[in-house]
Amino acid sequence: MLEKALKGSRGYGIWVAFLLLLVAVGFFFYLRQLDYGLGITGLSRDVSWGLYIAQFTFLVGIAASAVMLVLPYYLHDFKAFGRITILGEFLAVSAVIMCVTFVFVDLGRPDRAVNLLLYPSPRSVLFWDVIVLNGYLLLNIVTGWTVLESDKKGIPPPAWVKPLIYLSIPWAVSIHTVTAFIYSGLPGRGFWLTAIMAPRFLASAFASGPALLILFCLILKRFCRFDAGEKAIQTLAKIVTYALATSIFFVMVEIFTVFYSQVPGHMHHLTYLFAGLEGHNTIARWMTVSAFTALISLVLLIIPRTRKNESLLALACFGVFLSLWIEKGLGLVVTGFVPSPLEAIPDYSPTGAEVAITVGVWALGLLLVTMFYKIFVSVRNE
Amino acid sequence: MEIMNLLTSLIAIMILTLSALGFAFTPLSFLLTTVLPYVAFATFLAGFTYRILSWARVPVPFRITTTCGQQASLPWIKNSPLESPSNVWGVIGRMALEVFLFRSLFRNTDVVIVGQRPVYGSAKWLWFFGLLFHWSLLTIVLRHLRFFIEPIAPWINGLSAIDGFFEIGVPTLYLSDVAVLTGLTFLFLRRVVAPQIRYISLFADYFALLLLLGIVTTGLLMRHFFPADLLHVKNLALGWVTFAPALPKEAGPVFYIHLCFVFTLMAWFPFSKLMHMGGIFLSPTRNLANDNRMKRHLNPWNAPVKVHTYEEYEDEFREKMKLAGLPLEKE
Amino acid sequence: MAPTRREFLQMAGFSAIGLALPVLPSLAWARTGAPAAGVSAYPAAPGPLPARKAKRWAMTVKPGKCRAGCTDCITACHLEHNVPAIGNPKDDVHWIGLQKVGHVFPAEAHPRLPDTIRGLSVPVLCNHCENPPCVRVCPTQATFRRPDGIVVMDYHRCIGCRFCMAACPYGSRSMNWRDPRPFIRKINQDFPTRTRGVVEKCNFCEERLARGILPACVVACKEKAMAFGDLEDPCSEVRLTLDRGLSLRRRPELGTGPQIYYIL
Amino acid sequence: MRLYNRGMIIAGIVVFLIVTTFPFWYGRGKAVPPPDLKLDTPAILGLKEKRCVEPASYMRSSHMKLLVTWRDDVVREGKRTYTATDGRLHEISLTGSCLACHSNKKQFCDRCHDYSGAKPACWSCHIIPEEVR
Amino acid sequence: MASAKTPKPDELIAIRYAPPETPWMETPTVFRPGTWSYSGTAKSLTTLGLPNPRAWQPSDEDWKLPENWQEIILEGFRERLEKHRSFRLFMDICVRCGACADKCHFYIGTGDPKNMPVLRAELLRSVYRRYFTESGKRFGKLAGARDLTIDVLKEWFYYFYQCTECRRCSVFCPYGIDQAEITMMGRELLNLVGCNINWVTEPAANCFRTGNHLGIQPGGVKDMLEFMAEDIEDRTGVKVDVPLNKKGADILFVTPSGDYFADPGTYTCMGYMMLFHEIGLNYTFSTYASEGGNFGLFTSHEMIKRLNAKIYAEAKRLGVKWILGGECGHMWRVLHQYMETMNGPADFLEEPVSPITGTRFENARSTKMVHIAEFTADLIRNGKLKLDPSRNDAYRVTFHDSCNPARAMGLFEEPRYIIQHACNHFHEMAEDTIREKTLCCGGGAGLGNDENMEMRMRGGMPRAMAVKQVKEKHGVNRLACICAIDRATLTSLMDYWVPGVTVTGVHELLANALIMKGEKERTTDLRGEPLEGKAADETL
Repeated sequence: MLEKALKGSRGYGIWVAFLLLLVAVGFFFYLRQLDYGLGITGLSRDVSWGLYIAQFTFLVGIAASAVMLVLPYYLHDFKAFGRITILGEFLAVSAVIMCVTFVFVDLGRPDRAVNLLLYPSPRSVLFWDVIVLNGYLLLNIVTGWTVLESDKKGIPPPAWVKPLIYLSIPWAVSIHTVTAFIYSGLPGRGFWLTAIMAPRFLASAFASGPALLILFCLILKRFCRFDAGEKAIQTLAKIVTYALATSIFFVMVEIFTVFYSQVPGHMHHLTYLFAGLEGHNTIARWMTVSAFTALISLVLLIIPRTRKNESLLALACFGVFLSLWIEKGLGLVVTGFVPSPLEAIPDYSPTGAEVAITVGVWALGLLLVTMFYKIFVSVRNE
Repeated sequence: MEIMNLLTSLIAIMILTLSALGFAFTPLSFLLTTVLPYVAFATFLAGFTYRILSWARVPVPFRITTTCGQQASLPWIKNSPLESPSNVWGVIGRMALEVFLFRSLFRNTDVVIVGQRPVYGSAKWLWFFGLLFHWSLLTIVLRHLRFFIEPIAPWINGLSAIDGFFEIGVPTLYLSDVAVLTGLTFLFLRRVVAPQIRYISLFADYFALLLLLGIVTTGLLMRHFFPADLLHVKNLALGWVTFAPALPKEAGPVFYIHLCFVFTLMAWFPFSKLMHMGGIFLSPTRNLANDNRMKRHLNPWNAPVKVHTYEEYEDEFREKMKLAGLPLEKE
Repeated sequence: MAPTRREFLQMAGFSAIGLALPVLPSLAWARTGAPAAGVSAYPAAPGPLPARKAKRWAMTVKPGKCRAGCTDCITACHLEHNVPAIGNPKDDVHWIGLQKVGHVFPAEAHPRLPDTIRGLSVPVLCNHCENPPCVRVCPTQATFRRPDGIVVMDYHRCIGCRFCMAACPYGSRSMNWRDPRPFIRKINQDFPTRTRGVVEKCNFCEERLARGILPACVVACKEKAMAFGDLEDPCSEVRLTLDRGLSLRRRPELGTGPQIYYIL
Repeated sequence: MRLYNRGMIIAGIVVFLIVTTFPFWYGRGKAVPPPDLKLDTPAILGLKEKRCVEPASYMRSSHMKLLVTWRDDVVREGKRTYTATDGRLHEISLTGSCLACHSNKKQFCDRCHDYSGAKPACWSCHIIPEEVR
Repeated sequence: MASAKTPKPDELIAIRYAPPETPWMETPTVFRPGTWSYSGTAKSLTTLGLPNPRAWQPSDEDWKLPENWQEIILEGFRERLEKHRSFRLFMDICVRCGACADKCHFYIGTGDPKNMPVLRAELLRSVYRRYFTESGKRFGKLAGARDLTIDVLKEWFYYFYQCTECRRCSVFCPYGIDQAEITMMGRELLNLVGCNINWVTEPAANCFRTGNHLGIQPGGVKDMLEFMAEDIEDRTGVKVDVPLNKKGADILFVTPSGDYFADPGTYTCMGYMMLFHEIGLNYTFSTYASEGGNFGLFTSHEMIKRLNAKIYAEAKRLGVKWILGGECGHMWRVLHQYMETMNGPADFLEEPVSPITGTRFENARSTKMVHIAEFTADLIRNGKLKLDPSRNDAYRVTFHDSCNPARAMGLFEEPRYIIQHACNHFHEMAEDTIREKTLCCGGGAGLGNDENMEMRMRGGMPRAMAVKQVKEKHGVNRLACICAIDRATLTSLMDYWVPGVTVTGVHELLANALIMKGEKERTTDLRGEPLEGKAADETL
């Protein structure tokens, strides 16, 4: 089946070449980072995690969202998702690979990455994250690929796949929970030190992932002669709606707790996030965009007429994706570091090289998604 | 029993090991370091060349290219220049894909009968592990050049640095070492486990794999468990290439086994299936362009044959042809 | 009060024992072969002493004793440990720093604090916590807590993931964002530098303790604002200091159990 | 001997021979003696008994393993003394012990490392005294 | 000799892939009825001047071989090693990776390990090692070598006449080792001692004498073509010419004789005639070169040349400009890969140019022979044909790539282009069974005889099952192909495995759709079956 990803129309070729170019540019800057060190990024002593880790966190959510297809289809026999479950799994695979790549490029000593396995440290959440992420990658690639291959052969999938698929359901929850624990288990960072972190992560994941999937389905329908089906897309849209609503609700809960209790250590972070501190308000501006986009998207999704309109649905899904990307892919990580333990208000903005590497990794992921989906569509259209 | 072939090759490897040890612990060790290297290498070079020449002496009478894609025909039909090349550039491309990426093996499928019909599945593990093995073996051979030239060319150090990018242990574990071991193990297990492959396997098939596994294992042992004194090793290797072989000092038994295996492989190479390394380039189904109707190809021994001429034909059927009203050459 | 007498006696005693001990042959010729031993910025003792051992190392700091504008402790530490002076806040690496009281003790700081206290510069360094979050989160055990309480870094193992930096509630850790060597003004050859890509921090001068010498900052402080010793030893200076009155630790509510005690 | 596709075949064989004999012609057959490892530093000359920590042959093949053990002993165990197989005690220190004697890193360590293509990462952190001086 | 009864499909499909307990060198060959072909008759061998003509059958204990048969074979072996680089190379470089093993339709259909191409080649390789390599001479069995005994010869016969030279294995082999080449050598060696099969020698002998496989004499050819012309007039109301042995024609048309004489090939032939008439092509059939197919390909290289020589000779005699070839598989292997080398140069012909469109067939500029699919695709592309594909609406068509046009020519798109313009319902079979990976009909290379029926059904099973899959999925009821052997053998294959699917040539479909000048309203297709939806409803 692999060869199907290597052949395609002119448009496919150009798109793949474009992505490869971005990957190459990213790789070039990564080589420079290897040479110079992580100082090539905008990271500093105070804001020691930035764009890379934020992308990682956001993408874990995208990866986890496959469960929103797998669960209804396999546990509740929701037939409409039968056509696209594999799309979710392949999206998860690509997202996990991006996650792992982002963690890798964030390492100061990538040449020692193997130390993670050579000196396993069960007390470290990061160790567990490596385990669950790779496990999830394996589960999804094996189940997705096997089911698709059986499809191609026109035979039912082998019996051993089912248990793995069932296993992938709690596993999906675990990856985002463990990722949330990376943050929420740190004593000194008031912004992250909240039990609702994992639920918040899951809620936003189940909004952003399916939203992206809807966008992909609409693209496939428009350009690749593959229709996921009205019912599947609408159901997904409803999932996005409720997950987004929940996600917004959780943020409100957080805001209430922090501001009503007035504990400064917690309040400062949220103030910085939404309003800025002492004039440092770049993030706050982004967050304003995020908040408004989320609200507009929510409205578009709740009203059945707009939800059923494909263009508006696409707009809403894009909005959800953008909003949550800003929230997790920009706001979440940096805000945890501001103000710093010594009450400094450092500024962080990614450098050109950092952005190029980030774009490169995204392009790599998109390339994988493209190739996986190409294989999928080729098999399904056969 | 077909398992005999496996056992025999295991025994052969044991004998080789023992004789290597025999060399190591007797005064004969100088043979292994002064005479045998030249014998083995000369055999390799001469044998390889001889085998190529022996193939080249035989003509290719017909253009029997296997076309795996659309021919070049009408201009508006998209052809596959690499699968069905119509010119020399296409052939070079096709050969490059074959040699560097194992194109044909990439097509591999498997078949099982499910519900009373054969079902074809993608079967790329052989391709993957085969490619892994060959590329890592090449890397390892190139890396070993560090023992044979002084000063070491920067590209060799660069290659080693990339290969040893990940800092695993001291001295660092080379990725190519892991890869070659993985590839060989897969190829070996496949031969032993899959009944069909076991059925077709000969002594030589197991022997080649076991010999390579032996070389890799002894190499890894020397790097990571029983370190050899590299100063001596390099001195020895440099001695070979400058035709001043040094007598070895303090090289452990593992080193002798390693050497013995390598020399065996070199000397055996030209007389074995390993000649596929050179043979692939001469394979007429792959190295010919599909330009059969565009250019006339000559067969040097174009066999003289007796044909049935039209005259003979008309002579035999003249009456019948006349009766049918068909035109005739001779009334 | 100056600890001089006790400290002096202690040192003298150790020196005597050191001389009395059978001198390790290798050490002997190692020393003779390394005349550069004296390069160490603050040689506290002329020769090797038996290692200082403790059940629980701790430090007390009296910022009130600090001279205004004095950075001796920082200079000493950074010279001793080859800490680069990169000169920009983004790439900054430091083991000790000076901070305003309000930032170090936000919970204790209030507008009515006397200016004498509010204006103090407080030396901050790794707290060598009893229950260090950085050790908990490290995925490779590159940072770990020794039985004597020192939280050390194994720079050979650190992968530079910076989880520890996020976990440290004191901002005590620094990342080598770039190759530090060009920024080390004077290299102390008795202590390694770091490579780019690893995290580093104060090690309570464990390498000096092993040679029987007190931490560089403690030794360098002319005002004796810092004291160092075994918390489990009732006669140690840190214990004696703590016994005397109220001491503060940074963010004790986090349960990390810092072992730097501030007397304000 | 009649060869078919003569040009290609001969070219192929020539390329094969050139590539496989690379080490022979690359060095132009010039004999390169193994590096002379200088053991004439003042510290070594001053020794009564010229013995390294462990026997020379072991040190030549396995010093990196010893150094790794030393490294872990010091950093992780806080153990700073090494008991050699002959019972002598040594301070565990790359710069303090090894380089104290072998103060000529360029003539000693580097020569052999360059010769065998070993590129240890030690020196990116550990200080070479002669370079500081 | 009574023909063996072929087992039922569900018995045949129960295939065991586990190899036997005994090593292959020690597993005897059993000539089970239904799995082998009758021997070549003395008469045919004599006509062709082949050695050792005699009455015998493979199932006999005594094969009546000449005294010195081993010597003959080994001498022949040596000679071939010196004449064919492919042979020598393929003997030497196989690594027994097994990639080819499950690519062979005979292996898939029988589970007999000696039908794995690798092992079928080892049958020869073991003897090669024993007599032509040092290691084999010295180490014998350890080196995979064995003596040439009568059992080995019989094994060769059984398995080399159980290979259709389809070249599917060579597509997957990392070194391009082509079992067809090895089988051809094996068969040449067998021929040296008079061991051939009748279904090869008799057509070859016929072809040599009468010009075609079936031995039809000149009058017969004319009658058949005229009969077809009448049928055409009956179906379309258009009277087409039957140019035969016509001097001064622009184009000599050569097609396999199966197209004149056997259904469903005749409908394809009618298709050619209608097409040529419609475009007003100045062409001629020939009785002397009345055969495109070449059973010499299944005998020896010399025999290919002898039978093939007639085409250029006839083109020269008739003074045509170039040659057009009909739908045939192995015929095109010969025309494309051997003809000009053997019987060229074709310097008395002109570079082929379509007289209708003016297109120059660059890819045939030297051999000067154009494939009808190339020719017709060009006509359609240039809008020279008026087609009504709805006339083929009763058919749901799939296309079988015949082995030789696929893997020896690379002719994939042209026939598909024609089909897609001639009918509305076209469905490809599974991708691992088409194009260069196409599966053989099971009856190529001279194995399409009835006594071999079980083996044909086994060998054709993978192809049939791929058809069955599209039949079940898309209701396919027509299997199009561009090979006369296919049209003959696929018919029985379909009847056996996939009843309800009929076989058709591509030009039959084209002629059904072709709107001819002056034609009457068609009510039936070429086969006389009612047109349009009436039939379509039934099949669905």
